Amino acid sequence: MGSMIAAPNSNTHRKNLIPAIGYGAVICLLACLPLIFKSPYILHLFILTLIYIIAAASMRFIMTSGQIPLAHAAFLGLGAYVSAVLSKHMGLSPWLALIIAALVSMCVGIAISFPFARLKAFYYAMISLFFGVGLLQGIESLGKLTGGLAGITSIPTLFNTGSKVPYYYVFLALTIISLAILYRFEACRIGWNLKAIDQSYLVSSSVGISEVKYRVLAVAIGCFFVGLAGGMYANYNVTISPSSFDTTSTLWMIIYVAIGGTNDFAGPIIGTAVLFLIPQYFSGLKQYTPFVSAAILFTVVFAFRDGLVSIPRLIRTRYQRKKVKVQTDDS
Amino acid sequence: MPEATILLIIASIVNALVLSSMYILLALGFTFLFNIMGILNFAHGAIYMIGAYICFFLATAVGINQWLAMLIAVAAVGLFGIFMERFAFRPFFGNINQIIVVCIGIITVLENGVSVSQGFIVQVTPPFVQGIFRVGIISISWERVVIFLIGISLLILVLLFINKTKQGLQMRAVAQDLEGAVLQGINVHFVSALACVIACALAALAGSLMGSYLSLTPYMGQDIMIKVLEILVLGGIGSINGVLFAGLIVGTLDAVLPIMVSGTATQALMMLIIIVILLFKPQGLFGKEVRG
Amino acid sequence: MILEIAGLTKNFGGLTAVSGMNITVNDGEVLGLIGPNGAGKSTLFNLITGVIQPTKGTVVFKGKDITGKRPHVIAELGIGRTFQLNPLFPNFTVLQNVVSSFQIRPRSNLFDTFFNTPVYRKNEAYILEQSLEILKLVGLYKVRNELAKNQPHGYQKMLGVARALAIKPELLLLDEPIAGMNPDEINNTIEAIRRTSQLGVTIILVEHNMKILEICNRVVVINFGQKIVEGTPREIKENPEVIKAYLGSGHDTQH
Amino acid sequence: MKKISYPLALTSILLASFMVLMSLAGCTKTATTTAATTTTTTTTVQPIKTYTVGLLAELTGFLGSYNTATVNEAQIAVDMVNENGGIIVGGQNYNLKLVVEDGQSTLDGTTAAANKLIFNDNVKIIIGPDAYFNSAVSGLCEQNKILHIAGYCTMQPGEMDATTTYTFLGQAASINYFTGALAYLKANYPNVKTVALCMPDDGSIPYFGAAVQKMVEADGYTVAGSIIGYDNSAVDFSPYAAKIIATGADAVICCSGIALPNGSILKDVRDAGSNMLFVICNSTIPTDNITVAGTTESTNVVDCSAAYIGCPNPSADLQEMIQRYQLLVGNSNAPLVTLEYANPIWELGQVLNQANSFDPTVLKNTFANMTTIQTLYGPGTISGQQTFGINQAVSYQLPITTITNGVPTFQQWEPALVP
Repeated sequence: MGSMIAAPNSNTHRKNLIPAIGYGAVICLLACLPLIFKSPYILHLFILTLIYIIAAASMRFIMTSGQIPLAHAAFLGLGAYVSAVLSKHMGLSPWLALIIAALVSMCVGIAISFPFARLKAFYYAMISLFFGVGLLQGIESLGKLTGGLAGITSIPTLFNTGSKVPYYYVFLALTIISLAILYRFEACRIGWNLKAIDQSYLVSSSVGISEVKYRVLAVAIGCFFVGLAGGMYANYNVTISPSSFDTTSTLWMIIYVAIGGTNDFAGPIIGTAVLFLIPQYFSGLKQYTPFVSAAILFTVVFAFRDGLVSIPRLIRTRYQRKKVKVQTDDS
Repeated sequence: MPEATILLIIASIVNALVLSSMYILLALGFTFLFNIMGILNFAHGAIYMIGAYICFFLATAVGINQWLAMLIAVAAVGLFGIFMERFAFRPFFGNINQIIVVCIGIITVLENGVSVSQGFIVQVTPPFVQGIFRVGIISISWERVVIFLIGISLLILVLLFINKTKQGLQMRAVAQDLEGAVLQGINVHFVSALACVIACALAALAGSLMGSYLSLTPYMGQDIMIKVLEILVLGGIGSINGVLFAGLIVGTLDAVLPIMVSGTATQALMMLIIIVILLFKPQGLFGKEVRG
Repeated sequence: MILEIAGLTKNFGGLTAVSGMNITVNDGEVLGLIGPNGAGKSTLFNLITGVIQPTKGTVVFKGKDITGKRPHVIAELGIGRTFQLNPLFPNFTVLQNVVSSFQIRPRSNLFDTFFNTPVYRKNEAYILEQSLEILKLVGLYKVRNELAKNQPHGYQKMLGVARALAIKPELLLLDEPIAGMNPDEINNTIEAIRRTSQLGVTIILVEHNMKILEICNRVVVINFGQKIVEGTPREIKENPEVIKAYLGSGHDTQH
Repeated sequence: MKKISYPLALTSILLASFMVLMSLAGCTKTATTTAATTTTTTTTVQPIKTYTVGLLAELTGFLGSYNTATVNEAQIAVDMVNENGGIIVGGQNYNLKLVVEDGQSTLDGTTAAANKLIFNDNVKIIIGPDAYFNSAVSGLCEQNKILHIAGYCTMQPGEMDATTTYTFLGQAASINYFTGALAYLKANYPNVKTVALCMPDDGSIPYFGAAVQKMVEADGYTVAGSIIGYDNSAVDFSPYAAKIIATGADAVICCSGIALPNGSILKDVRDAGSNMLFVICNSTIPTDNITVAGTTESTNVVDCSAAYIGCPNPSADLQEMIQRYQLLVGNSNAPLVTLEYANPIWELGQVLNQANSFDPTVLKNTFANMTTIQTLYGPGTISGQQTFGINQAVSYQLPITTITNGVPTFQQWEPALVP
């Protein structure tokens, strides 16, 4: 396996044929969902899930470099607002606005992470938290442009059909592309350098890894994708308001990642799917619904420390232990 | 200078002092917890809220004297602190993500629990003291004066506790160097439990006081939480003086900024100021310089 | 002459960790820096490698002033170092530690890296084989696929050296390479260091264990951030000041 | 950092999609069941069908407890409509049935809930939502031809204007309360010349604030300073109180907002030693404001609010409502909240009966052509052309109350007609 660490070079590609097929199957399954579920509301849920998956995955990518970006929801908001303002007030095409939103978010991310790169783990988390709150309040205080607490409504949409199916397929494609890119970044040497910095910035700088360069790179990439997600959100949801990008939402994003599993690329994907959709299933409970999410949180955090992705591993080990036990009984 | 302006200035000073004393009370406990166990108790605000509600409930529904109610609330929430230390923090020592998960779980339960159980009544704890205190053109409600005095005296008590008593010294030892403290034979779990109790008790106390001075909502903790974090970071980790000083700064900003700019812009300005300070002093105002 | 330190000084608030240090290091030699704990040896290393900024004084490497440069820049110039405490990436395997320490020679740019171009693959293949070479050299080949944090203390120290070698250094700074090792670990380490220096790498090593002297061509004794004496290992062994310094600081010479 | 293991990722993704399928299977099931169902009640001979109406309320978040109460009122209103003979459309007798969705007190949450009501619960009529969240619903309703009767309105863009023909305002909104208060102020306080305006900084200042300022100046008052917008989530409101006093106005008018900020500001103004005339105009009843401000501080206050226990009884229906509500919450003197969902439902009943159809377009036309309608607060008129650009806001008389030393005294009914 040692050969895989630096780069998945040629031979590993062959090695991963089976998983590749597996991924293909999953993608096909996801592509078929609109045929299975006709209700637009369910598609609506799917689409939101896809958006949050991009956000959570990009957040985890930043976290691999040992930085906890507590401004991430604010960046989602930044993307959303930029896209909304451009497409509504400036009359740009929503598609263009989407890209610009991602780029703006990335630029802001780069701009702040140069000064912030001086700050280590906890202080970085806190200063980014403050930046997030400040950014959001700043957006909120822009009066007519952003509509304050009440947010922006009737944002131009990507398609002018009432149907949600095109959104689903486009967003599914965007999600898959984003995840693929993030995955590649993580699997190649860039990802390993980030992890090295996370483990010891002293040691990594002593072998010539530029700490600042890679931390900024991580934030830039993360913010680009979260900005993209924000733009998607705005131009799909047609209404946005600051309250959905506040500190609580950031913490929920962290939860999406942590519940899924921080150490695994699939973590945020699963965490988001579970934590976003299961409470929706119980939405009949009205004001008692939040308790369902709380129950999930406690169950997972106490039962599976490494998140939901560790369940198969746990099962496997349990099974193996049984086998061993049986053998010992025989002998 | 016109009288209106003078009044404005005086009022701002008073507000600054009262707010600061509350913020410092809250932040002290939180900082304890962070220094000693390295735990960011994101549920601190929710605990402040629950303290306020317990006091309110005892003072109105049960109908006992609100001072007594406050004491009971403090005690009850203090016990809850032990529970949290044992079941929420100790198992996840040093893993910030899992701590966040647990804290959000606790917040969700507490806030929605209160929101569901209370129903819609506008809730205010009966005032601890009545009347208005007048000197010349200055006029302050006794309530604020009392809150301020209680805040200050508690600060002094806590500082004495940290600096004079055995447990206090142990806390500082643990905060400075965990392994060393363990080698010294200090029972870390006891110390951290103690810290948790103090943190929660102070939060509950602040909550009860503010509950009469403002009115109660299940979400009153959320904004306070950010303030507490600001104070912790601004003051610099591991420094009590830092907390006092940062508390004063944040309180003053909160009392003065709204007069200058309108509504939501205040928070943005506040954050800007704090970020700038942090960039010039990355370790906070009173934080120690790290040796390479 | 490969490294020249002139009047190097560092104050931490009140106390002076290093004051007016002057040291010159010649090509290919093994220079020992000895002195009791807190004498300022590690601080000196941190000053040379740019981890902390000197208060005053200059560090010149191969005629190039590197005073106050960022650590990764100094590493690129060819100064490798090991650390006294946690010298590695604990959650990587031993091999991953070395491979991820190959950052400079060769280095593939972000484009090649992301798109997995032939250049990148060639580099990585080369890095892999080089890493295995180095692991053979320091004798960690057999544990190459185990997690670094699970290795015994001696192995971790050696892995530190291996990582430092991965940047193909011309000057290697070893911070207490044999501290806390058992005798045969010490012998292996010393053997490895000797082999490394035979490859033409200039080595500065910090120790307060006198046993290290046997591989040094030259020794500098420092205490309280100042140079006490300088000379061959033999001279040093007899020097009364040195003995005083050690006994004074309550250290016994044999660890 | 652990190396990514492909099989693990794969299995987990499969797991995820599995759970997704599970939960969504659930959703579809609920979807099919919540559509219009037929039940026979033993009381009547002829089977009574039930007709499902969507209620969009903010059950969680900062409006949670408040809306939980107003939803209870809504349920009572539904019962009252059903017991007064229900709805008769095409000779067939229908009972109304509510399906409630939670908007989580955020605009996006409300959007999601509206989507769910329209696409999952398949309702054709939506009551609510609260506060400034209409902007998330009106557009959707216009697009999908759904009748939308709002419970409140802060005049944010997109909430209610000439383009939202399917949207009606079934309940007095901030503008009504302000109109009432201003009329009373003009008639009874001739010595007030300058007023300070104070309202939540929730984005409505450029719209509602502007309208208010125009009306104040039209009545010959001068506005002291600019409009004072407070941060709804502020920990302490005394800075704003200080700011208000510093304007040196004769009176301050707190437009819209809820009891917490308004009461706190009143308290802080009095504590700071000023005894200026304090005008509160919002839906929260006087007693709530007194609770927040404290008895000694609540004096020299004019309050234009929703009808409350203690004011002369405007209608028998309201009396009925109050009794049932007190029965429900098990408190013999519990005040009503605001009927912000109950009143629209009460009106909806009349509209349905008059239109004799469930087709939203027919309903909308009927509603728009009605000039008067019976509200729970007594007779109501439909107006709003000048304010909203569309004649679809229901107004009715509002009680004016003065408060002295914590004692509210009813003064008069003010016909607070939306211009």
